Amino acid sequence: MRNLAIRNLVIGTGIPVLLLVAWWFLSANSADPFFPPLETILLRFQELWLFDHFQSDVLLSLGNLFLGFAIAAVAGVALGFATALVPPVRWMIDPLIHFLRGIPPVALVPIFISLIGFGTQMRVTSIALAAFFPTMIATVDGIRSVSNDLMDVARVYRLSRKERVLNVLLPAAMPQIFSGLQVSLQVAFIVMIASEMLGSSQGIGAMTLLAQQSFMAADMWAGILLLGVIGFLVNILFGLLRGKVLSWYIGSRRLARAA
Amino acid sequence: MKVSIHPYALSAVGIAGALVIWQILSAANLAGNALPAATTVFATLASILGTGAFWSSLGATLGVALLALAVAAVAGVALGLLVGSFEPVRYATAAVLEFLKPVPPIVILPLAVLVLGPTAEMSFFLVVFGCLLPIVMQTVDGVQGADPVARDTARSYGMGEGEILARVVLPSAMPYIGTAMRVAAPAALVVTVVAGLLGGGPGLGQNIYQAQAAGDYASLYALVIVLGVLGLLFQAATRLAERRVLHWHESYREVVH
Amino acid sequence: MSIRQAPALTTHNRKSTMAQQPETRVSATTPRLHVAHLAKTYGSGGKARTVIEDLTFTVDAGEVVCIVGPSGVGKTTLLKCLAGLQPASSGTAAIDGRTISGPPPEMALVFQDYNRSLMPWLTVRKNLVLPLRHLKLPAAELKERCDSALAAVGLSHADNQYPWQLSGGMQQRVAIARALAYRPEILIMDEPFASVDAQTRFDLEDLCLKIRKDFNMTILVVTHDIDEAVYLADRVVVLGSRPARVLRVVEVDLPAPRDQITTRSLPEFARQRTDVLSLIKRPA
Amino acid sequence: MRRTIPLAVAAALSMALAGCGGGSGPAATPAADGTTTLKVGTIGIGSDAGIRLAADKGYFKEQGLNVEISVIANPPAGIAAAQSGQIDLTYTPSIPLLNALSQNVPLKIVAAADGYKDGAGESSDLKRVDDTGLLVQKASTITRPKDLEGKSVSVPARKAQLEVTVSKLVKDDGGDPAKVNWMVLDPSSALQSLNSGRVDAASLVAPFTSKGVSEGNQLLASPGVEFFEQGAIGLWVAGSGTVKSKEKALLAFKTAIYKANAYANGHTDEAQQLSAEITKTPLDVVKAGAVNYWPEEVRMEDIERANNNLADLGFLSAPVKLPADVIFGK
Repeated sequence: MRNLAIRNLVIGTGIPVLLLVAWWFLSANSADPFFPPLETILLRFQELWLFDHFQSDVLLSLGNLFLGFAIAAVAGVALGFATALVPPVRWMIDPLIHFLRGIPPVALVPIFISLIGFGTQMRVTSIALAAFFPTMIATVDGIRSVSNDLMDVARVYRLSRKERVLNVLLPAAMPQIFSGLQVSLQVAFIVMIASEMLGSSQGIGAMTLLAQQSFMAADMWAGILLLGVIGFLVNILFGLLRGKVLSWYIGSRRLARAA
Repeated sequence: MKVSIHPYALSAVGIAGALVIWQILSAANLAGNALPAATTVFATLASILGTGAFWSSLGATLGVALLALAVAAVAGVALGLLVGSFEPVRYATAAVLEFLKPVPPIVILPLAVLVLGPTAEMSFFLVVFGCLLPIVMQTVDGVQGADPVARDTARSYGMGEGEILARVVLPSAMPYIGTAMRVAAPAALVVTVVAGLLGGGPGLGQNIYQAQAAGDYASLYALVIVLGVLGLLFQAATRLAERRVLHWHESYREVVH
Repeated sequence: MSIRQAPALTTHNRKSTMAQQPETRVSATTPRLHVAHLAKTYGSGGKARTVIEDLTFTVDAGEVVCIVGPSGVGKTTLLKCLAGLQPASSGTAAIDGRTISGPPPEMALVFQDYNRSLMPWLTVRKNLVLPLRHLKLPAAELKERCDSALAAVGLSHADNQYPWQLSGGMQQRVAIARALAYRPEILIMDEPFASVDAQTRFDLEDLCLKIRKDFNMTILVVTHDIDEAVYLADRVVVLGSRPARVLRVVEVDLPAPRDQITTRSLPEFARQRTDVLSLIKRPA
Repeated sequence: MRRTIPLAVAAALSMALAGCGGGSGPAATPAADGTTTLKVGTIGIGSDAGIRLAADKGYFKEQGLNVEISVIANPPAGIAAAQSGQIDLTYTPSIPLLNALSQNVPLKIVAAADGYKDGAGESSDLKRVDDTGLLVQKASTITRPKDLEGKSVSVPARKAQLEVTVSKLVKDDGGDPAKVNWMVLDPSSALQSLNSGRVDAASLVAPFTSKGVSEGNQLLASPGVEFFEQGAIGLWVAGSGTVKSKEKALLAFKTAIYKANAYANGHTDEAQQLSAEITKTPLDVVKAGAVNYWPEEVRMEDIERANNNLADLGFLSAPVKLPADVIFGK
């Protein structure tokens, strides 16, 4: 048993390290213009992102991402509640919402460019609007699947409307809201990159596309690496937040599965 | 009876209201010529629908999306079975899969365009990249979630490993794979459009880029409407397919989260 | 901090229900709970389905009344009407002569499915606190209410655990503790012990009797278990199906204090039990 | 049975990879009717009239060629497609080409696509010869390129032709191009943004240059011709792999395209008619703009001049060492 655990640990860490080492050495003398040596890529990574463009591009991109996502999250949950709790509102906007979420979010970027221009507002608006739908739809689903028993409890114990919304519906719908938020975060990340690639000369996406268009393969790889790392880290951070907010849910599900 | 009419009436009111607001906003000329009137857009849509170029773009988009989805499904399930069935393989791939999972295909789009050019192959590659990992991960979860009792039962009846895989593990992983496909199918469409829009791959995405670059806003809106309808159809179709394939599995909704 | 004084106790907690009172049935002139010609019909026109048709019974102050009937008879519908969760189609249910039109302040309800009526994201103690928040009690009283309620159900040690970490019986005790901390005058329980094992069930039944004794509550229990009804109740309301109507109200004359072993072995217990059973078994 | 699983996986994977990487390129062997097919990418601008004429007039057919024209999003994408063999030839201005050559992307110049007549730089009316233009609003405080410092200027792509050429204008006027706030905008958004004041200046190509002027903006400078002076700017470029496998066909392409270029230079009306069709622009707007010129040769000195300018402006750390055979067939 113990041997197996050690073997798994060795394999689990060894293979990725081996892959990186293989990349390093196999690419070391690469003359292929599109697959430069890993060493060059890392060097450019350091030169580009850690100093030169950190503030002007990296922070800018991340700021847009989080601002857009935050707007989407708050608006999505709020409108989700309004929609779920007031049926006429739901009937009125349901078909529109479903139509709008059918549109690939990136396809909205050209429209926003034509309407609001190319500045930070456009990027944040695009991110916020595209990321809004998954959260909103998940919130509506979450609220509508809250058990009637819980709502009966809340009424019998005469909880106020505010208490019912904040202390019963919101936490009960939280697992589904978080699933929606996770999708929203992915969408926000994609639209962040797309909005920079389509209508901007600033940001990580714009820098990466520019590197590709001027055939600076090492710079492009550095951009891809940075975007990959950001995608990974943002996901990890979100996972930590989810673990904290939904510890009761994760715990109860683990228990249910073990049973 | 009165109650059941209400929702539809209100839905109609909602759609009509949105169209009216659109028309008024465009008439008010708030955004210059960038917001064409709803009537103009629908007229443009009608004329676009009558051109052969539109249908061949649509065909290119659907062809790339569906072919790539099929390849990603077959390869993803196969890889998922492999990774899920053998512990060493699972540990060997865990780090790479976990790193790549949250990386959307748009990140590697510049590389794909650089190497493959603005081609259908580039779009195809990106869609496979985008759809493969979720399918692999869900299949692995499904294999892991297969009831050990069912496995032991099968083994006690003298089934071989391969037979167990095909008769026990794969069917019990089906709900997970179904979930993955329901997510992957609309994603395939989205990635195809992104590859066209940002990478110049053939299809509706490229048409949108050209409409924007040429300042042909009526076509731009018309194409986005087409994409919205297409997205709805994709979602509906995958839901229907999932229900058909998984009708035997009462609890398939349970694994959605 | 703002002024926090004892009068913050709201109207529905007028009586000090903590006072120890002798275990005698106080037969008041007007019953606490009066159900008169209550009927409930779902839907309308051709699809109409009458679940309850003309129910009449009363519950006196400090009394334990059990409602038994075959399953699917509409017991849960009745409780929802009593708790003000659903309006009656006709007839009335009234507390102290006031018609119930919404959840009455002096009433608490213990639900059948403990795992669906506790908030899984709150610890045991916070589950108890949630219904009390809007009473704006002083912190000390809030704590005292929770402590004594948890002590009454024997869960003082579990107050920081989540409901899903507890066994089924313990979860139902949390639900009861939540009702106790609310200090209702009338406690209604909907098949409260249906989904726990036999031993736990005996414990919870005795807990129910203890509550009545200690807190002088008026308790209405819906159950499909006839033994349980006879063991707990001062009176058993036997319902016939469908639509539900009262077949008979059986007075249970078993000596107090009741005890799982001695009471259940009394010939009187067996006779009462047979009476009720024969009522239900009789073809309608 | 255990072994079939990895086998199935391998099969599925190789299928996927075959689908992705299938870039072996079209075969060089002529089709049954003796014609060779060439896939050519263009970016859909007015000067595409040259290649369109070659096709319409049957010059390609004369040379035994079947040319398939497709529109690509931008020159870098075309270069990527050409070097990977997805297409045989692509249109690109010399600047993206030099960028690519500086990164050792193996490319060869096959023929000239568009450019400026010899002596065009000394022309009295630059806007008649240059299809690029730097536009500002009519009442703008910007009166000379140096004023662009600290202002926002739109370009269709970063580090590409218009940014480079406008940078030279600013530098030659004593300003610092690094102080210009460059914005990437497609031409129609750029024009719209200029009209609404979201950008202070827009650098545009035909037909947007004349469209912008007709909407009441003023032309500040003609950056293209001031940078390149004369010679071929737009080039037909192939990957070196294609040059090896399809040498004959490319020679034939070169012959046909130069015949068409000569015809276009001699028949301005006909060429402008085609330009209007290609760019979906009213003919009068096309006619109001610059008259395109289609060079009939590519000279090393013209390419080197752009090369040195790029290095002077800091877009390249040093001029690209151009291989002697970078121009195909010389």
